[in-house]
Amino acid sequence: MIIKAKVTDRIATAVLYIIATLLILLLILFAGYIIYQGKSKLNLSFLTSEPNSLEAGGGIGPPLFNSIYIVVLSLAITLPIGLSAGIYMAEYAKPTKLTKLIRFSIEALASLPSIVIGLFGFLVFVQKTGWGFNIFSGALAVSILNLPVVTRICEDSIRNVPHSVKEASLAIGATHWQTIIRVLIPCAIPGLVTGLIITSGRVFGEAAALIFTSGVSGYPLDFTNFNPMDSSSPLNPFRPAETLAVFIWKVNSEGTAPDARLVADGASAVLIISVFLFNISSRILGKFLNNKFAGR
Amino acid sequence: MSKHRDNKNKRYFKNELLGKSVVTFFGVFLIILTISLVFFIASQGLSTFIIDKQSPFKFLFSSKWDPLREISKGGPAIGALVFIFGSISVSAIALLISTPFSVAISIFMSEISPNIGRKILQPVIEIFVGIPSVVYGWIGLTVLVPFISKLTLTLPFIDKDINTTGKGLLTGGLVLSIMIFPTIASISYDALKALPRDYKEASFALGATRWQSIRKVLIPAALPGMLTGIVLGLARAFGEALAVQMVIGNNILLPKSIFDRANTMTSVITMEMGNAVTGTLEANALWSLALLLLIISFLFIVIIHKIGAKGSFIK
Amino acid sequence: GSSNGGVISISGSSALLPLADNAAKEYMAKNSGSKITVNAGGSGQGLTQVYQGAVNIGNSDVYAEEKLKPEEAKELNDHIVCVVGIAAVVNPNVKVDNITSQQLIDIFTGKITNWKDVGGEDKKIVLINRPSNSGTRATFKKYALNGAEEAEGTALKEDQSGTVKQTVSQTDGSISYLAFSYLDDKTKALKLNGVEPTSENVASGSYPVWAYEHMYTKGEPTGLAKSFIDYMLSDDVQTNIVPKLKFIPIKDMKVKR
Amino acid sequence: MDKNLKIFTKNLDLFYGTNQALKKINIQIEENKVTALIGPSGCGKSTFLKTLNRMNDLIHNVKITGEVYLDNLNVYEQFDIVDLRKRVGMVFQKPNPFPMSIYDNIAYGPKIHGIKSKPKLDDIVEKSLKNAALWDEVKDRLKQSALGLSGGQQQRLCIARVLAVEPEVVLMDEPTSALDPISTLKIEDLIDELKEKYTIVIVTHNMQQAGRISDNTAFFLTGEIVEYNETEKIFNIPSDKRTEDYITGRFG
Amino acid sequence: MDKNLKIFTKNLDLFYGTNQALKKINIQIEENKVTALIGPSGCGKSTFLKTLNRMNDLIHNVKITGEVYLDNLNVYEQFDIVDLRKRVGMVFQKPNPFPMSIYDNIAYGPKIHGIKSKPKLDDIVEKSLKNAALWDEVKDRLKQSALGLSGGQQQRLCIARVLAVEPEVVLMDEPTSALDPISTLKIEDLIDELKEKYTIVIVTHNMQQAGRISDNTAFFLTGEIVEYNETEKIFNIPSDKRTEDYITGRFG
Ligand SMILES: Nc1ncnc2c1ncn2[C@@H]1O[C@H](COP(=O)(O)OP(=O)(O)OP(=O)(O)O)[C@@H](O)[C@H]1O
Ligand SMILES: Nc1ncnc2c1ncn2[C@@H]1O[C@H](COP(=O)(O)OP(=O)(O)OP(=O)(O)O)[C@@H](O)[C@H]1O
Ligand SMILES: [Mg+2]
Ligand SMILES: [Mg+2]
Ligand SMILES: O=P([O-])([O-])[O-]
Repeated sequence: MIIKAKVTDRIATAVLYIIATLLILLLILFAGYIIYQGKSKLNLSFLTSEPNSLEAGGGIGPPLFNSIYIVVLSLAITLPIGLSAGIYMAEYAKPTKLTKLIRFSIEALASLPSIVIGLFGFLVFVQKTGWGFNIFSGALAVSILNLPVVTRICEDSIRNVPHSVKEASLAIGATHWQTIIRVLIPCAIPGLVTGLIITSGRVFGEAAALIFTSGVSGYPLDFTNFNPMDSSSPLNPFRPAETLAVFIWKVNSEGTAPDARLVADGASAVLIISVFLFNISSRILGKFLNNKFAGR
Repeated sequence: MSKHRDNKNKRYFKNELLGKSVVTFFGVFLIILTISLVFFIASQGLSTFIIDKQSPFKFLFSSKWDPLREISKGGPAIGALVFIFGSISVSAIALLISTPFSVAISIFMSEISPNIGRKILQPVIEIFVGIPSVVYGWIGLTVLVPFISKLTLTLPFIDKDINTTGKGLLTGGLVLSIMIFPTIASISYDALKALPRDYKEASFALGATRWQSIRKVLIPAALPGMLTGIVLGLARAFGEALAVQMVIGNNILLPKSIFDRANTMTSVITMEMGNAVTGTLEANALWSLALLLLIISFLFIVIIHKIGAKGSFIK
Repeated sequence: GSSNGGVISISGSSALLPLADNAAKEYMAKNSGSKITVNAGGSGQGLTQVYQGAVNIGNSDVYAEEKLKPEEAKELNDHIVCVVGIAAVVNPNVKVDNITSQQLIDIFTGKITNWKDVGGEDKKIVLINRPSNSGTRATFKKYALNGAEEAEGTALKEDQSGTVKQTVSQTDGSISYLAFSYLDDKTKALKLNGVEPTSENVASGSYPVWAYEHMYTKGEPTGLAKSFIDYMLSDDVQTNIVPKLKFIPIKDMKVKR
Repeated sequence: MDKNLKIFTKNLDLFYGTNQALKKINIQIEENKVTALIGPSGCGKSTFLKTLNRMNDLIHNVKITGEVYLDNLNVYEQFDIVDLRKRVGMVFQKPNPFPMSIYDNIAYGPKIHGIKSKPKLDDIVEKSLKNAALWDEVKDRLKQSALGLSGGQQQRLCIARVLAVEPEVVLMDEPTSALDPISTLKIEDLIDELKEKYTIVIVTHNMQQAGRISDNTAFFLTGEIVEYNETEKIFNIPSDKRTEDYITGRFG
Repeated sequence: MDKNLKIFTKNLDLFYGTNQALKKINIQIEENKVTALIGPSGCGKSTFLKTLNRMNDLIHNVKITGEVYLDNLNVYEQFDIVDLRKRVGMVFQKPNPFPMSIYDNIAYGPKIHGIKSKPKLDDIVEKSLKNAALWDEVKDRLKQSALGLSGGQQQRLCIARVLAVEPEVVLMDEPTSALDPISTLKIEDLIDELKEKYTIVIVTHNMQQAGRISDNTAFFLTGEIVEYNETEKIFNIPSDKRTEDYITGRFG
């Protein structure tokens, strides 16, 4: 009997090891394949030049910039709101109906398909405001997508600060708010930063919510123009623009350039590499901040 | 004395009340945001039934979708059953494929080799989460679709009349299963990790093997958490748009087998919204689909809470 | 060129996007004061938005009358900027080069399901279709299928042009249709009744499957919108960009509809 | 025991939800004395300690009836909570320095209470660290993280942090239970010095420690004070059988 | 102390990574006796206890040298780990019932070891609960969740769970430290009964408990056994100054 149990144990362990190995292999294959397919495009001129629907040799400069720009804008929107809401949920929320409702809202927002949020953005930010497709509307839409995640991250990292530290501050006569601002948030920073970088990665790759808000195409930009009010400045948030992920989708569904496939491969490789970069930097930064705060 | 009071009030305002009010406002803002989302989507989505006087019953249960059909040929039809059925079945397939692997991985990470789990698998899972859905779609289209196409052509038991493009329910389900795998895996990993060490220790101390402990003690104890992960994975599969749209074949007929082409709610919205004229029945019907998606995703949350409540009953 | 400052926005047909986009780039390069934003979104959106005044020019693959209510369409001014030709395409492995109208109709209505019935080898025909609101499909249905409706129960298979190209190229036995701008050696364009689907044949009138591409304005165009549409019709665009993108210049057309 | 009363309570009851954790506590705590609270786990020692600086206000389903007086003022009615906590400092079981520099840990309290001048802060930091017998060990590394200190040093840092806001009463909840014997001794010595200036209330599970450092001892059992007296009497001639049982280790 | 040896160790060293937690432990544990392990926090009591049923195998960076013998067989070489743990049961500090019914908790072990017959299981459950002095309290609610029991009942349930697999040795790591006085007494009585059939090794931080229930006592300090002797001798005439200091509460 014991022998049988032990054999089962061995078999189960072996199976689990095999599955784990397969998973790792799958990722290596997946990422390796994408990067391999796109490697001929991994050069500076591809990364910086304009897309071209007429001839081969177009690049992904503006879409790449737009993706980054939307990440920055949406962080600028979600961080203050998400941090505030996270502080509220972690520190002030009493177990009342209101709290329950907020909690439900966070969960509901988090579970909404991004295309539904895209349509909402289309209706409200694009049509009702009369702005048309524009980056800012896109940033707002992905912010809605991201807000519950950011709120959760902020709430969790504040909650993860040891209770003893909070008690210490209160026991000295600090108000609750002073404790939050001066002790809890600084303590929560390592967790916050890692979480935020990872979610930024998700914004970077989002497409469905952006197709209907920031649009699927842009117009030529003047990368020497830093006046955000000027319509040809890349910093102008009220211009239509395609992000890298949207660009891949578009090239795939209606690309006319002769090298459309290669361009999509190259852009995918860039996206995958960005995901790696987001991950690695969050790890490194997280470790660094943790060490810094732990005084090592 | 009263000056002292004043100062004190000012200080209290600055050091506590102001901050508290601001964060409370943003907490409440989340409710407002959710309500306005529901309101706007509903206001569009309901006009199909209120303004265009279409039957909600037909919308849900008829499979004839042709919003532009001329009056002479029977007038517009907006039966969404094909899409609803497609969304459900493609998510179900994804879940069936993904769940065993995800749960296995979570067990591996928490119980078999926490070291490999933390150092290798966790980053791997995070990267899988981070890969944009268009990339999944693109790989699905360029690698999986030709592969499945070959399969449908060569395998003897597949009815060649159905579909040999390689696009279809199975392909969509496979792509989705990779996409939702990290969600399920990481949540069930958390559920396992959250179990007190006690359970494992107690079981080992009684002479149970590792697998016995996992199967008889740990999995039952972590089940509510795992189910939550599975429902969230399902929700994610249900809501995914582009990756599915690229590989499912977008056929407006009920699929005859898992190799057949199908369509989903998200997919048809993605493809047709741009060409629909605002305010027409066609556009309104697409909004109704969006409303339906919203309702279903809220349902998922309710289900998760039911599971959670059951879980807390055990504890 | 004439310096003509101002800002306009254009949106609509995704088929026309590359043309409008490239022309706009050229135009702005020549007229540094002007800003033209071109967006896709679909013909439906283009028509809606130009009617609502949200954009200055709405691009469409189809006549406004086919999408909007008659009283709405009346307010719009049509500017035909070029012609798009549409070809039936098959997977390169299909051993058929020519097809008759009747055969095409039979295939798309589900009467013929094997290539051997149209002179090819014994191979199942895989139909790949476009959404019912696609301009390409409307044109193909009208001029290649003579308006024939798919037989009840036959699949309506949806996809977008780029995906159609990709799918046809990798699915043995498949058939679909694409605008000329998507044609390359990944798919094989079929002769229709012996006529090759080329721009020359469209222009001469011997190849019938084509449609006008429209730029709509609300009322008479003014300012930059007017000069841009004029530019679209100028030789600059018509002899350079239009043929490069495999559209057919208006002035080449020896037939009219 | 009536002279120099610093704190006293009147019929203090405390409920966590419906669960009564303190029952009719009446205790009088003398100024500049060390009062020890002993009793088995869960008897309410920590809970009682926290009623004195209203740390229980943090927990929402707590209900308190009865009164607590500090210098004859009702702690729950006549005090602003910030003032109260400034006057009644607290040291916890596990050292809990903030993850900041040693200097910032000490300066935190004074800053919170409005002191901004750098020289003044420097002064307070030095004085508090000296009072907590830590100055010599850390004076060269004030800018380094407090988390790099040893457990015993951290606990003295926490004491210094409390002293920096110039409290009158210092509450200590098992301050040495996480420390090694040598650090424990240092803290015990420190407590002995501090009682000259401060009133100290200390919870300990170590009977011998209570015997060594306290002047008065209260024995808690399931939320009640069974016996309260001079330490010497409690340990040598306990008047209650349960006290005796506990002190001789019959349970707990 | 040489007759009826159940367990003995030879130069047992244990390292967590590079940190040595046990140093040259040589101890001889007598059959059907209660052996108490005492010492300050972190001295290695729990660590040592776990070497006896190889629970340390769960932690990956543990390195063990030296030998442990059970019935003259080397625990690390001549035993199958599952057999070993069946013969050497363990009760933990915090009661840790599985989140299942009372019945299933007890039946878990026998089932694991291959017993499937329902009547046989019923029998074992009843016998074990009786042995753990819990039967009367729970016999009417065997199908209810074990998590609904009180702390003391849970701990007895855990003991019953161990007894159900019929061990020879029972290791207990501070089994009463989370319990109230009355439950503690019940468990102490139980231990007294159990030693007729089982060999018991118990870690306790409560010196008086060690005095009350054990036959032999080992005093641990920073990973070493300072003194090991009959309990009476250890408490009355300790031969080592450190033992005396500890027992009289000078530290810890
Ligand atoms: N936040 C809380 N919510 C509910 N009950 C609590 C809470 N804190 C403590 N209790 C309960 O109140 C009682 C007294 O707890 P308290 O922490 O004061 O005991 P203690 O004497 O300090 O014990 P220990 O020596 O273990 O620290 C216990 O029964 C405990 O379970
Ligand atoms: N898993 C582990 N990894 C690394 N070090 C450990 C681990 N477990 C215990 N230690 C260390 O080994 C030493 C002995 O620990 P052990 O738990 O055996 O002490 P103990 O005598 O049982 O203390 P207590 O009375 O607090 O339970 C301690 O210094 C502890 O920090
Ligand atoms: Mg306490
Ligand atoms: Mg221990
Ligand atoms: O250009 P389309 O309308 O066929 O997408």
